[in-house]
Amino acid sequence: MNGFLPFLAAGWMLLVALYGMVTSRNLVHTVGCLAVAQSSTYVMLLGAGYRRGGTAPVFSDTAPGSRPVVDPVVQALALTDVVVGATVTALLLALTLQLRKRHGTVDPQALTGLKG
Amino acid sequence: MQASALLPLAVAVPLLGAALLAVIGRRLPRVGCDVLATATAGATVCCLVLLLGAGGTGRATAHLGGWPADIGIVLVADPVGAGLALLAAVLVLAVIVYSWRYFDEPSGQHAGVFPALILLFEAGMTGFALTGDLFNAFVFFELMGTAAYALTGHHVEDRRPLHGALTFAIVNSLAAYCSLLGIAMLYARTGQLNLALAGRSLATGHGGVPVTVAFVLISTALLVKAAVVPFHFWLPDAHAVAPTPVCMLMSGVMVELGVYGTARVYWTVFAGPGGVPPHAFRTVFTALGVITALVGAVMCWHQRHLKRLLAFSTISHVGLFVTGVALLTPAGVTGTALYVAGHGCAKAALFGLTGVLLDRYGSVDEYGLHGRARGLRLVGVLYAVGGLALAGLPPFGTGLGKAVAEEAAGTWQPWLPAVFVLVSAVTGAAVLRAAARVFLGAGPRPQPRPHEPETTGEGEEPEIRSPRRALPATMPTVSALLLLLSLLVGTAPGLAVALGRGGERFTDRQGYLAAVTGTAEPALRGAAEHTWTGSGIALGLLSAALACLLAAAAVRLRAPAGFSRVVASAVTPLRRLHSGLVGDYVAWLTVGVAALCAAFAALR
Amino acid sequence: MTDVLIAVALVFVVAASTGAVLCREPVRQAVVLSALGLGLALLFTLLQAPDVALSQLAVGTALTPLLILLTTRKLRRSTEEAGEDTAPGSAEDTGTPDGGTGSGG
Amino acid sequence: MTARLRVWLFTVAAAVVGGFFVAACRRLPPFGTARHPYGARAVTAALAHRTANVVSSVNFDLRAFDTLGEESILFGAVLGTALLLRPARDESLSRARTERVLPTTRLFGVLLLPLALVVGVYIVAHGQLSPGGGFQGGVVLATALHLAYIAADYRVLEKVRPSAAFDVADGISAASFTVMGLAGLVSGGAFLQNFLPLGTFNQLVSGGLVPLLNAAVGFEVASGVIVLVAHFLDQALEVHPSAQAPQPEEHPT
Repeated sequence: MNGFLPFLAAGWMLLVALYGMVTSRNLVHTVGCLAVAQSSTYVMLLGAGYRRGGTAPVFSDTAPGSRPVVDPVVQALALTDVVVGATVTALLLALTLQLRKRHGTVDPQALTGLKG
Repeated sequence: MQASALLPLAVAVPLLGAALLAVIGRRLPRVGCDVLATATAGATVCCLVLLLGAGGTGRATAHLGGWPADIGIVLVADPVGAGLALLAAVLVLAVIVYSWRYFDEPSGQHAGVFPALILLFEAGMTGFALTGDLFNAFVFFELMGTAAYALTGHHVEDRRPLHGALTFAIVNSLAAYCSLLGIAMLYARTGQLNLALAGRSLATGHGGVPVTVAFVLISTALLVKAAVVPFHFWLPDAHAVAPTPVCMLMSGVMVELGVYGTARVYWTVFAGPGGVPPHAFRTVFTALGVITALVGAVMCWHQRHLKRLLAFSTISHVGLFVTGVALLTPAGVTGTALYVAGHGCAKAALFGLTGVLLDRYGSVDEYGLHGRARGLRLVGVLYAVGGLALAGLPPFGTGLGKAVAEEAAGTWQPWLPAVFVLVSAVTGAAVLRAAARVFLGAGPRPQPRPHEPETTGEGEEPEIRSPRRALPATMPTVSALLLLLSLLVGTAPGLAVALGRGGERFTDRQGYLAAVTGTAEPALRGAAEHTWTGSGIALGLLSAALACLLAAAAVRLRAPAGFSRVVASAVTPLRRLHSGLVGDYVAWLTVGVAALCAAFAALR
Repeated sequence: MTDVLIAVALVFVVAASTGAVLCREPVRQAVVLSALGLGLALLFTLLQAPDVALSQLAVGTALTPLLILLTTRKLRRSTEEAGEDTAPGSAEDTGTPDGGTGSGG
Repeated sequence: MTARLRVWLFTVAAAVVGGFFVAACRRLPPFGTARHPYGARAVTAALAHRTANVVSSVNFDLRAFDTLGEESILFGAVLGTALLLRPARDESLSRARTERVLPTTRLFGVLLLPLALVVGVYIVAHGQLSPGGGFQGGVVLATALHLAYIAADYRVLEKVRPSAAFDVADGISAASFTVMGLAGLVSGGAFLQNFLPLGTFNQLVSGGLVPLLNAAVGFEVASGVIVLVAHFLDQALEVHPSAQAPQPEEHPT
């Protein structure tokens, strides 16, 4: 397989999410696009840590040293990243919900309170 | 206590305080919450003061978990990093004291949540300032962000805070994910997460596109946090609407942490062979800094919403900080560090005083408040003093920092000091103009301009619910003390010398690497002594005088119609760009990343 | 063989994320995001990252879409309560502001 | 900016960014490379501390400070969501309606709930041995409780998950992580340094602090997610504008 396909996939996911956010007419949709942007970081991280022919870095079944393993560090980073993403999404949705109550809309283009 | 124990304590203490407040806050009376929060913030300040004392002008490290740098996470405190953490801690303490009697906190189930979030914010800032690890910096960046987003949207009854907080959160999180992509790229290249070790590892390669792109992506989040043009759009929207105590923190130190992060990452990782060449960094970031300073100053001058005015003045000062750092000299770093310290205190004081206006009159509109605050004489005087401090009047810390940075900039490009003088004069003048109108009722009442895109600052939700009570004494007192601190930064003997050593340490890659890996640090070269010089004082007085003149002219004189029309046709398009629209801001962020990539590729 | 599977999973993930972005109606987007989460979990399993796959399954396919759905439900309900609209949800579906017009910058 | 100009501007910028990104990726070490210096060091370090799941070792031992930050982010987000979704001054709470549930659905929930709880606890407890750990198990535990909503109705759910209790549990588990870190400092080592016996490799009690930190995160995540979802459910089901409250204001056009 091509040597950098996963990296390209990550880049595409980021750009397409950016596109979604630029054109979004609904803040809930914007938050969903942000979740896609974040998914790109998981793909990039795990892609950087993959090792052809390696197994998961868990030694409960395999004896240590018997087989090469993939990079455990990026997995730990991605795990942290997943938690961060979920919490930020929750906060953003909470803000969106309250915004809807006060502005009567979730269309970013109808929010005109702050400008200049 | 040992410095290696104090380092993690600076993060752990506020975290513990926040958890305690969240658990027992609802059972405590209001006073109990305040005492607990103040004690925690005070303990953090003590911790950082001790750390600076123990570390002296050298570097202190803490290997967390007892692991070496290539396996675990290392915290590193040098005078600049620890000093910035101390500034954050001092401002947090000030903010907590400021909001003792001020803040109408939701009672019952949510008592204690506001100070708990402030303490989490503090932990994020100290952690970010002290960490020596790239991914760890991302984590603390997000911690800072999470607390700040929630705090910005605190007034759920009002419509604008929610809008500002959402914009802030979306743009900042997006930028953080860009950075994480960059971190992953750098990790793929170097196999390191420690800043110094990643830098060492880069030296074995040839640099090139992956390193440039990784640097630009990693900088994205930092530049967004620092509100550098064109990544700055979220800042006025968030700062104009956040509760005043939160603004004090965000403008005073959070934004500056972005500049610090950029400089730290560049010096430790990318400044060496195989990284991003220094001449490219110097050119690109000086350009960014100057553009940011000018845009911020122009926008600041045209605001009538007082908090938004202060927010734009923060942007323009950030431009000056970026310019100072971009010189890549110890003197530039030292000057910027002094400037940041002096500016942080002065800006927090100004926001605090604006909070007094909001508390008394329920408005932060320069036009609407015309002459209404004549009774608040002391507040008015403090406000004017804050404006002068912002303009760089000696002997304020802003003046000293500006003088040192100007001199360092002037040795590279002779025209740069003019930018420093102009920008500080314009931002100071905008504050003085507002002070003259609001507290003195000077000049004719300005006419509203209904056709211009602007945020007025009228009809703000008051932050307290009993407007008839007396003004809490803590509000003006804290602001006055902060102004005094700003003065102390400029006059305290030894501080400039210590930060001078700090500048040398900050720009010393090999020393940082040695400290992290636990090998002997090379001795420091003799650091230059930075103190007040004749030309520095003269330029400081010049910008302060210029600020007074500009303010007087704006209040008293009526500009000829032709001149106003020309100015309006130049400025209105710029103001229209600040549309409050998330989609626009995301597009500008992409443009910024593209422009940075292209600039670095062109200058390689 | 693994490489082919990884490539297939990657293509699915890319397609699902593009779909999630182009799907502008929040409820449907939540469903697509759920599928994206599933695809990512599969990809991570193939990349020998079972820990991440498990948490992606928990968060990406369950928690995030659930929160989006709950938010949309509340948005619709407040539309009904405000009595602004006879057809519940239509304001969100079309994304039209029901309280005025925006200048669009 | 008009919408068209915005898209145009974005497209040009995105093309440039994309070009640079592709160029950069082409010159990175290829996907699947055998060179992972940090990973190799981490595996050695984890085995030295007798932790079978290296990912857990990285999360709770080698880079435990990251997890402290991450867990504080979760804690902050829960506090922040509680703050943002509090009933505003012009809103009131009403009890959710009791809803009829199909008997099969109820049976499904009643059977699945204990099962899911057990699975959740298992995933948390075996984090240092097999894939999974505090975070994944915590989410499963939180989801398990919400089966009560599917099986019965919202009132029953409120009985099995008293929000206030979980708020407190959230805070306590957040604090306990920091306290364990400080214990390492007090016992003469570094912050978050292991001070417990390492135990036997591949046993439930192994890896020193790892299982304890893991459990703290498990509790934190479970209670945090429960509180988060609870606030959203409250908004969706129980919070209404008060009768006399002003409706959302009209926009100036």
